[in-house]
Amino acid sequence: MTESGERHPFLLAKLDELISWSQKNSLWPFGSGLACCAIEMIATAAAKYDISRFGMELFRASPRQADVFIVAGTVTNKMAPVVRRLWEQMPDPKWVVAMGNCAVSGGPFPTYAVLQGVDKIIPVDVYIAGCPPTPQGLLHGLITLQNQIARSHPTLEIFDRDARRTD
Amino acid sequence: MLDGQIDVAPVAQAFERLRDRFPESVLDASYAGRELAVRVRREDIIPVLRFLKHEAGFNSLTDVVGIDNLKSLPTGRAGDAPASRGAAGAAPSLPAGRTVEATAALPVSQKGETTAASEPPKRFSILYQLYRFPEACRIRISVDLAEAEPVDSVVPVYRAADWAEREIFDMFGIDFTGHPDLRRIYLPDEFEGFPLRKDFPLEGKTGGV
Amino acid sequence: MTGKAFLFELLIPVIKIVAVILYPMIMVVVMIWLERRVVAWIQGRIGPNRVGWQGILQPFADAFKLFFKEDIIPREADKLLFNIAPILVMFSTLLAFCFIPLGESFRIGTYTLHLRIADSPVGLLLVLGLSSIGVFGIIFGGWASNSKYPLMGALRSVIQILSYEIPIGLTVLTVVFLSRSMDLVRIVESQREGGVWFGLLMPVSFVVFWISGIAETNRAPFDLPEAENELVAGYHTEYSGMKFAYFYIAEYAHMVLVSSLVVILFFGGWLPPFPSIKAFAFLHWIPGFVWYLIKIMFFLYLYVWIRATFPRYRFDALIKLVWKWFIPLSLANFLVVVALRYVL
Amino acid sequence: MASKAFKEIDLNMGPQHPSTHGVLRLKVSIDNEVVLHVEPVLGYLHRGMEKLWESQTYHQIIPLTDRLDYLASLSNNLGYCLTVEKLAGIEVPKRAQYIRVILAELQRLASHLAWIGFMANDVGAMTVLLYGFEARESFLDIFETYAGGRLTIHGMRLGGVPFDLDETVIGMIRKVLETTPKWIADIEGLLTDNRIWRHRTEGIGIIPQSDALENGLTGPCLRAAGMAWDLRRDLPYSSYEDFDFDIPVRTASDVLDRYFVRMEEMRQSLRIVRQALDRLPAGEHIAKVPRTLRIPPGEIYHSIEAPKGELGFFIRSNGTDKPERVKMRSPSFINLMSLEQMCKGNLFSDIVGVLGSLDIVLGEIDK
Repeated sequence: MTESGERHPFLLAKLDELISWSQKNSLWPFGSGLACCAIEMIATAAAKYDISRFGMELFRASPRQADVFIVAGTVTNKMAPVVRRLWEQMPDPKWVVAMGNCAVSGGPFPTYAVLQGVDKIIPVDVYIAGCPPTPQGLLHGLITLQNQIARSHPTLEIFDRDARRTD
Repeated sequence: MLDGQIDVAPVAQAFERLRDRFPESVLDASYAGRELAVRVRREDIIPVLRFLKHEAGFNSLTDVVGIDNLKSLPTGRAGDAPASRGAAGAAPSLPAGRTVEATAALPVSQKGETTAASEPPKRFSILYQLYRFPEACRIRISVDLAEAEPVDSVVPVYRAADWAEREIFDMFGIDFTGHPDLRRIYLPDEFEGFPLRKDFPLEGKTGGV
Repeated sequence: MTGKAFLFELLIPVIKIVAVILYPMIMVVVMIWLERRVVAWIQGRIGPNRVGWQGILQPFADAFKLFFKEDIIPREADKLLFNIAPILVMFSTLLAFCFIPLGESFRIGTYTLHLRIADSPVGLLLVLGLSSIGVFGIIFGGWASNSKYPLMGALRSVIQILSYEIPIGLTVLTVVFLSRSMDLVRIVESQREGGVWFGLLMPVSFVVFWISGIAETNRAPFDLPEAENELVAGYHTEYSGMKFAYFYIAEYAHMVLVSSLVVILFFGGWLPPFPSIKAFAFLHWIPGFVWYLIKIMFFLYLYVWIRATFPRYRFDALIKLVWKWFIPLSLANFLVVVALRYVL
Repeated sequence: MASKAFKEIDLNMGPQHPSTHGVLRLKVSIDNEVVLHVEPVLGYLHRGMEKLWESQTYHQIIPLTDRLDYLASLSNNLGYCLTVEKLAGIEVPKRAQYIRVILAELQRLASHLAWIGFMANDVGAMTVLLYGFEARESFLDIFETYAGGRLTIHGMRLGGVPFDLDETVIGMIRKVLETTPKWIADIEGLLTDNRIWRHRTEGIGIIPQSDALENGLTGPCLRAAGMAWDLRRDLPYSSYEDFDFDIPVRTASDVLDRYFVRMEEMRQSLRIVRQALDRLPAGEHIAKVPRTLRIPPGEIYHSIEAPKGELGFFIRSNGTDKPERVKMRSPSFINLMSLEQMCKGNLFSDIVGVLGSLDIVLGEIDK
């Protein structure tokens, strides 16, 4: 708990707990496969690794209904505006997982066509290394994201934002 | 390798017919096993391919390859590879009209050292990889062209060349006259430069969005 | 006003209203959980099991999350229709539950307690009518999104639902004809009097009604309006947050509604099997409500099973199926039922 | 003109669309769900692979080929290694050739199993996707045990294979040979006689044989058009001539036939693997190849029968340890050209089915 969390009123703290509990247990990924990593993402959803245990199997086809954008694969310069736009189309609160070395840093492609890391265009919450990461790796990344969400204070952040606005 | 055990007759036959039919156009030739590589004049690519397709039975175009010979331009080394006609662009062109019986009839290992340089080597080469089904033999036709020189599109002969030529246009900036839809295929339209040219840096010129 | 009258005239209706909202909601929650678990089981996976016992809280987590999600209205959208659409879909489905009896009527003293909100002699008609109002919500949603995929989804949906209304109407007619009533309670009672479920009496009616019912609810293999692989997410592509949740919940509530109708019309509602045969009298020991729920759950399970098994129909095949097969079939079926009724 | 504009709808499928198998973008114009025109727009995954190769040594290129057709990375490895070996005149030991055949055929099975999953998912049968992937997992386990990678395996080297097949791996392969026919039968049980599946595939996406050849179509799609074209038999490489297998051919050239051809191919692959395991010769598993491999100037084209079709590499060497030019002939790229012809006049819903039946992988198309 951060210091601001301790100052949090009890009721709001409980509400925060509820919200972050629901958010972390219902991370609907955006079914966006860019390259090789997408196959491992599908393998994660398949029988052996079964992402649905965490309530994450509802891969949404529309960014409007998704919570977490798993950038699974190489983001090329041609694709970058599209990725940025898809991210903008997602409703808040939203998270981004950069899956694989290409999304993290351009991976093995230091070329004219590849964006050297997706964090140049959208903010990334969790980075998963690997080329491609194994399904275990992806699950680890998503659980890391869950823990990150569990530590968040959604309502407090709203107040903070309002406070910043009045400044 | 396996090629040694394979009957090369169909390829040799095809080449002889080609040479008889187009004595003017065929500049250079060699074959390795069932693979024949022939260099022809840029202007004659359409009739040559049309002949190969309709009369010699090469019913399928496997691929079209573009090559930038920039690095080998200044020296102009003669091709000395055992199983090929050497670095294509570097291999000096024969004077137009000279036939190549000698090389064509030679067995695999002895060909290559064709002629002395007489014509300046050109910047780009385009290779057309043909395949004959069901005899399973290949032939590679190539043309050389200087910078900014166009070449006739072979789409009217082999439709399979459509995207391959667009790709070469995208990567090398070579103009294919008569191509139905010559646009960039991979890179965005506003991209500057042609990445597979040797003078284009790997990281790109501008870098990033 | 006496205490007793107060109890019966005011309190009970309030309880009923709460129940009629809660009942479909509980069923939806169970259904969402069941679907995800059953599909997972069929596919050799585990399914949600992290929140609550065996993941039973999963639908709640989803609902809370959607509740706290940003609500996006596309700039180019028709705001009024865009906002009305999910409400309309949700409202029409929930309203239909007012006429669905939840069990046998029973007497408390002199007062007969019907386990439904509205007693209507034409309950069946109202249910069918209300459930088709939902199609307006889909059209509005698809149109107002001002985007091509939702529009195509909406167009498909309209054609599909309107086409499948016809065989549904024709098959329902056979039930009405046999029971001589449009009152849903009456229909169940007449199955008790007849001693046999209508579904066994008229299997063709049942099959046509059930398949058309799947099509009505836009479920696989008739889920073309929201065919993910063709139309992204169909008419609700542009919807986010709670509005999307409305569509989502309404779809499941609609499934519960259709399953309830099938059970009432063809499988004797809350009656145990073979209600008039003495040998099966022991089945009466199980309360009617339990029978009713078991049957509904069975049909809901069928929904899931079918979804996990079949590929999706193509649009032309879907329309061919209804116009070339179901409508003639249900028409012939109706004539046969009428003829037999008078001959026998 | 005005009425035409009113009737036609232009749709953009992708680059982010659930069933374009990655980041393909299709510009579709439809009239009442009837497809008038489909134009694939490529390049959303163009990584500049061929340019990158020119700056890598011959050895360093192998792991990069994994990322082309990422559903069949061993086939890419094989195609590239064979080409370089042919160019450099490297003799591959017989045992290595057999191991390569085993790996390549297992990879073909894994690729086809993923394909049937995607294909069925595209027409709405989502359970098959999960079945396909579950069956595929056992192949990935073999690859992981053998070379340490699941998807991008890097399981071949110039001159042979990096590791010998040990008892564990052979045991796993034998086990897979037993279990896979059951999976294939399961999937066929769900699809082959299903009326909806038949309706979605029969007579859809037809391309006449002459056009298929003209468009350069290869692989299962061409075999479904009635041509027994299989490089494993026509131009055998890596000792394929030692094995006895049939080439499934169908004639209707529609989506259903492509499905049948691939399903049968899986059984034939199992046969090949079984034969190769039984006759696995003793010996070295890799030839001695210098770390710094300098290849004298020359050029070569070599192609193999990859799961998607003819996968060819054209390499020109220049005497250094890096190639002057490597061009890849990717089967998906050429096959995709036929999409418009296959889709025209069919319904909008069929586009995804036809696209699925082509079995494209964007990594290979865009390079």
